[in-house]
Amino acid sequence: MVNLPSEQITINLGPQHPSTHGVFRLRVTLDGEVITDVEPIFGYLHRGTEKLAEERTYTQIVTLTDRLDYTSSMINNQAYVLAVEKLAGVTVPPRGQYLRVLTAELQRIASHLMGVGFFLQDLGASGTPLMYCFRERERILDLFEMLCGARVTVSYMRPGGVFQEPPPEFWPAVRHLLDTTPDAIAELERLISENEIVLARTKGVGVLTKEKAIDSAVSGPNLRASGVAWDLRKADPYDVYADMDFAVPVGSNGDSYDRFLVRVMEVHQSIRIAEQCYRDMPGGPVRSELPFFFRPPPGDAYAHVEASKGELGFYLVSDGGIAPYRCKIRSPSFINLTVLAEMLIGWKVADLMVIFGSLDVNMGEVDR
Amino acid sequence: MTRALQSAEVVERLQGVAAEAVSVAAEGEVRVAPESLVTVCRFLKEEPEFAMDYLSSITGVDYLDSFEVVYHLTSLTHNHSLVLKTTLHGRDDISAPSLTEVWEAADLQEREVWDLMGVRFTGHPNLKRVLTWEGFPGHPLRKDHLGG
Amino acid sequence: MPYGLGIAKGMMVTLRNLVRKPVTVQYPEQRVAQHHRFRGEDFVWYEERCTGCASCAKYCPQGIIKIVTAPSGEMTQEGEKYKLEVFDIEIARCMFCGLCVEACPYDALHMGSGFERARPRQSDLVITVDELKASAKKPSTWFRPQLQDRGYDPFQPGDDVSWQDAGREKSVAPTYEEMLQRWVQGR
Amino acid sequence: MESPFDRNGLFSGLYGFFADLTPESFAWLAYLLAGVVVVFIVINGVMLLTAFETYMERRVLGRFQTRLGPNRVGPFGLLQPFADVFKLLIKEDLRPAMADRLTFFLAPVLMVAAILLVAAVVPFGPNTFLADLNIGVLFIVGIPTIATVAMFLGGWGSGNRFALLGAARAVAMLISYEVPMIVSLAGVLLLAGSMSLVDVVEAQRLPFIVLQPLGFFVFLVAASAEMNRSPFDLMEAESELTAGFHTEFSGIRFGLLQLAEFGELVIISAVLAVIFVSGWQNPFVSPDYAQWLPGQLWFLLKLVFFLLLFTWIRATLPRMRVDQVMAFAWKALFPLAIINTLVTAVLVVAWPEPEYGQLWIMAAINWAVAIACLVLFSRFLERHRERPTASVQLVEIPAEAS
Repeated sequence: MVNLPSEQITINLGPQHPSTHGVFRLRVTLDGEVITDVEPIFGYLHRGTEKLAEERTYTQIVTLTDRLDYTSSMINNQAYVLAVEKLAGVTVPPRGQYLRVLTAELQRIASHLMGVGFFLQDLGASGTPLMYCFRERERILDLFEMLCGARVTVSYMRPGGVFQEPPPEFWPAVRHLLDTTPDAIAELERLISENEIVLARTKGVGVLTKEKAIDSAVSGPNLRASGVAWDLRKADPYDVYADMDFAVPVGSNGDSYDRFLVRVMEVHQSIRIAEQCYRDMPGGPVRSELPFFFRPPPGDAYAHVEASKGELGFYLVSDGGIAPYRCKIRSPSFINLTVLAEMLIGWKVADLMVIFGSLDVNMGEVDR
Repeated sequence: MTRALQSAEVVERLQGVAAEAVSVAAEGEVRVAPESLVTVCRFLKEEPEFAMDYLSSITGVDYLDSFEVVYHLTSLTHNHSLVLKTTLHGRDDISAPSLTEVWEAADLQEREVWDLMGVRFTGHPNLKRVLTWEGFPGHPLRKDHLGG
Repeated sequence: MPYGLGIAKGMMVTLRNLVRKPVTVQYPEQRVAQHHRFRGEDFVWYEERCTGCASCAKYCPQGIIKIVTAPSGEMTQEGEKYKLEVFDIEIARCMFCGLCVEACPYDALHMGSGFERARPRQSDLVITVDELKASAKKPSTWFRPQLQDRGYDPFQPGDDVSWQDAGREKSVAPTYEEMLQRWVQGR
Repeated sequence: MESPFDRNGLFSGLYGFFADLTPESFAWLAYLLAGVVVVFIVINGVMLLTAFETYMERRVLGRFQTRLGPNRVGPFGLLQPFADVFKLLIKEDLRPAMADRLTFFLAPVLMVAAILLVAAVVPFGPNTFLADLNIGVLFIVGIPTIATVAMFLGGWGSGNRFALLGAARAVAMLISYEVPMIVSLAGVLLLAGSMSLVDVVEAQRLPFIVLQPLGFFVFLVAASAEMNRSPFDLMEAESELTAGFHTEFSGIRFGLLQLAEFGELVIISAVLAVIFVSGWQNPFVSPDYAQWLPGQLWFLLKLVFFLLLFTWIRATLPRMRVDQVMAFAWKALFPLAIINTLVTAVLVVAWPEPEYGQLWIMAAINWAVAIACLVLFSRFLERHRERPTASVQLVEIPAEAS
């Protein structure tokens, strides 16, 4: 066999690339089709949210959190207001807590649908699963519009509860959604989850071992797909999750397929939680009165929630003023990317997008 | 519920590792001197009683006369948590030891703290800017950035 | 499981969707039904209700509301009403969070329900006080439960809300008789 | 004077028409004119069909995805392809600085030319074709390979690494798929006893899809790889390589590449209709009986059926990876094609001149072999014994008391 001279080529995937989920750049070195080196480059969407938060009052920051992971703004709201409540020692009326859990779970469904849809789009399905996912997500966003007048940047929660009682027509709409979504998800599963091409593309691809996942602080569905039964809704229940009856899907292989399937199964569990919220929704106020410009005592507080992408934490330091002294966002997408380079090396270019897509990161949250 | 460890008990257990360097900062928080940070963290990770296998987050806070780096540790095994705080005095060219050899999770987070807060982590294999670009003037999350 | 069955299942799913009704909405001709809480950009402002306290400007996270007031000499009995010389909302930077509406203590400012105010130049994206005075009074019911409770819908034609009806004091505030009885005759 | 193309009614008719107009000694002129007119009809017919196909594909794909698809230009959006072409024509023709001028300019032209060449031998109906080559089948599998060369030229000449990767994939894959594609046709040739496409159609007393299920399957898959359709659209995988070999093409060059791509789809569908579902004949009854519809219409119906089938496949399936595509060609399709050829050869030797009833016995044997192969290959390819979804389990964690 003749030894032909060959050299590795470097390509820039992104910042403008059809499947980098935002503006993300990967400098990939290829040996033919095989990836030999990856350097992720972030920051194209950096808006300085943490710095902006230092200049805003505690209530105003709620609007900033919408824009972190714009596919799950409700959960971002929830994480932030939990941190403020912990800092200021505010209690939330039960109806407010239930409404938060209900909306957060609806948002989780929407976010997972989007994650799954784009993952399948990265696999090369020409838009069909994505379209089906968006069709369902759209109905959830309609509910959010009904609830708070906005579909994506909701700003629904406030320190001390949620901003307002939902309109009366919200309840039948939730009922209808909870009745019809399981069928739609089942249809999506029939379409894709046993498709031989999907299996061949994802089974065993991009394996993230349990030890590596824990060591790199990977969180959320990615951690659970690696076989770690760790869900903050169970491990450190906030709001009323302790009263909710739901199971946690846990994978065994830690490959792209498990990550995909964990998300799909979490959607079913989210519907289950939302169903319980709908059933047990208590009466009473939705918000405990808190002045707009309130001054928490000096100190710090860290609150974390199980966001759709993983553990979303807010670390707030107060100096007794009306704005936080420091507001740190522990963004799950950013920390999940720690493992990306190692997961990619040795795979093919085609697998790159599958693995990256299966991690389901959101650049708005990575770059903050 | 994730149980916050009693800081007094933790400090007592840490006496054998780094006696002088640790003190109680607040409830569930332990203050560690930067020199013995790696030793303490390695102990907390490897001691089965603590098994702090999960480094949740690293935060840098600018207190004008000093910087504080806050580590949120969690144990997935025991479901308990602990906050480590370390104070770095001075403003220019401050550094803390890197924890990348203890937890891989420290990699990107330390880069972020370096980028935005200007805390150098000695021993980090690839301490480059993350969110801003190389050559960005200053560290934007410092309180005195751009004179603000 | 025989090879190819998964694909066949998927093919049946797409085939079933072929005969389903499309979800596309042909936008300029057809419209999605908006909810009356929709946070839109054509802000509704009642000059009669506004005291010029500038709470909205303070509450705005982006700081895009600019208010300049001057003594008007009117209603000096009640402590003199301020005249608003400038009330600019720079909606190019507005993120429609609605905190200004939440802040307004007199229910003078309301979110609108439109979303089609695209302009070629950023400088045109400012709602001035004149425009606010002239605009159609069709507020969104966002943070205005009093509007929602009376079944008002901003998308119904000809259902403008007058300034007397926009406030929440109508249902909650005590009437003159009640106040008289409680504070004067009761003592 | 007798026409040199006896069976070609369209051509001989035109030839006769021009021969009457021209003097006896200018027979070559009549021949040329008749040729030009038929070529004109065929090329424009194929182009129009392609334009219609792009429209139909977008509409049908839209409906598969519960969308509407283009419906703005003209009635039901029917003028959309023309609007697209017009837009592409008036766009700036960009050439990247790193591009190789000759190959970059040559690629789209060569690709369209290759596709149109194939149209020359496709019988669109009884007496409706440009040429009846006696090596027609070889021609239709051989000529599209030129398009592969064009793809490589375009990808290489763009001076773009995405394009280069796409081009490399194209060459690797298309050459692999040539082999099963040709072998899968061997069974058909054995049954028809001729390589002329007209003979192949006339030999189909029973459509060959009934007689050759395995051959049809292999050809369908190999053909969709050949024209880089989903799930084999690796060379222009938009989620990986942005657009593969045509990343850098814009304006009408891009238009030509798209024309070639969809033109190839139309041609391959036509070839499928001709070879496997008896071309212009009524597929439901033996050709000895009434045909119900004109042959051209039958042909068109079958063509549209295959176009819809390809759209359906595209709407459902995700893309395969490059090594899986290769493995599929060599490990699955190639053996299947060989088995099909062997079985057919045995059957043809057993019944050299089959009766109509014997054809059905042959069909039954072929179907049995096809199903046996499917089951066998399922066993062979099955890597996961349990259900694939079993890798993720629901775990009930007791919520720890707060």
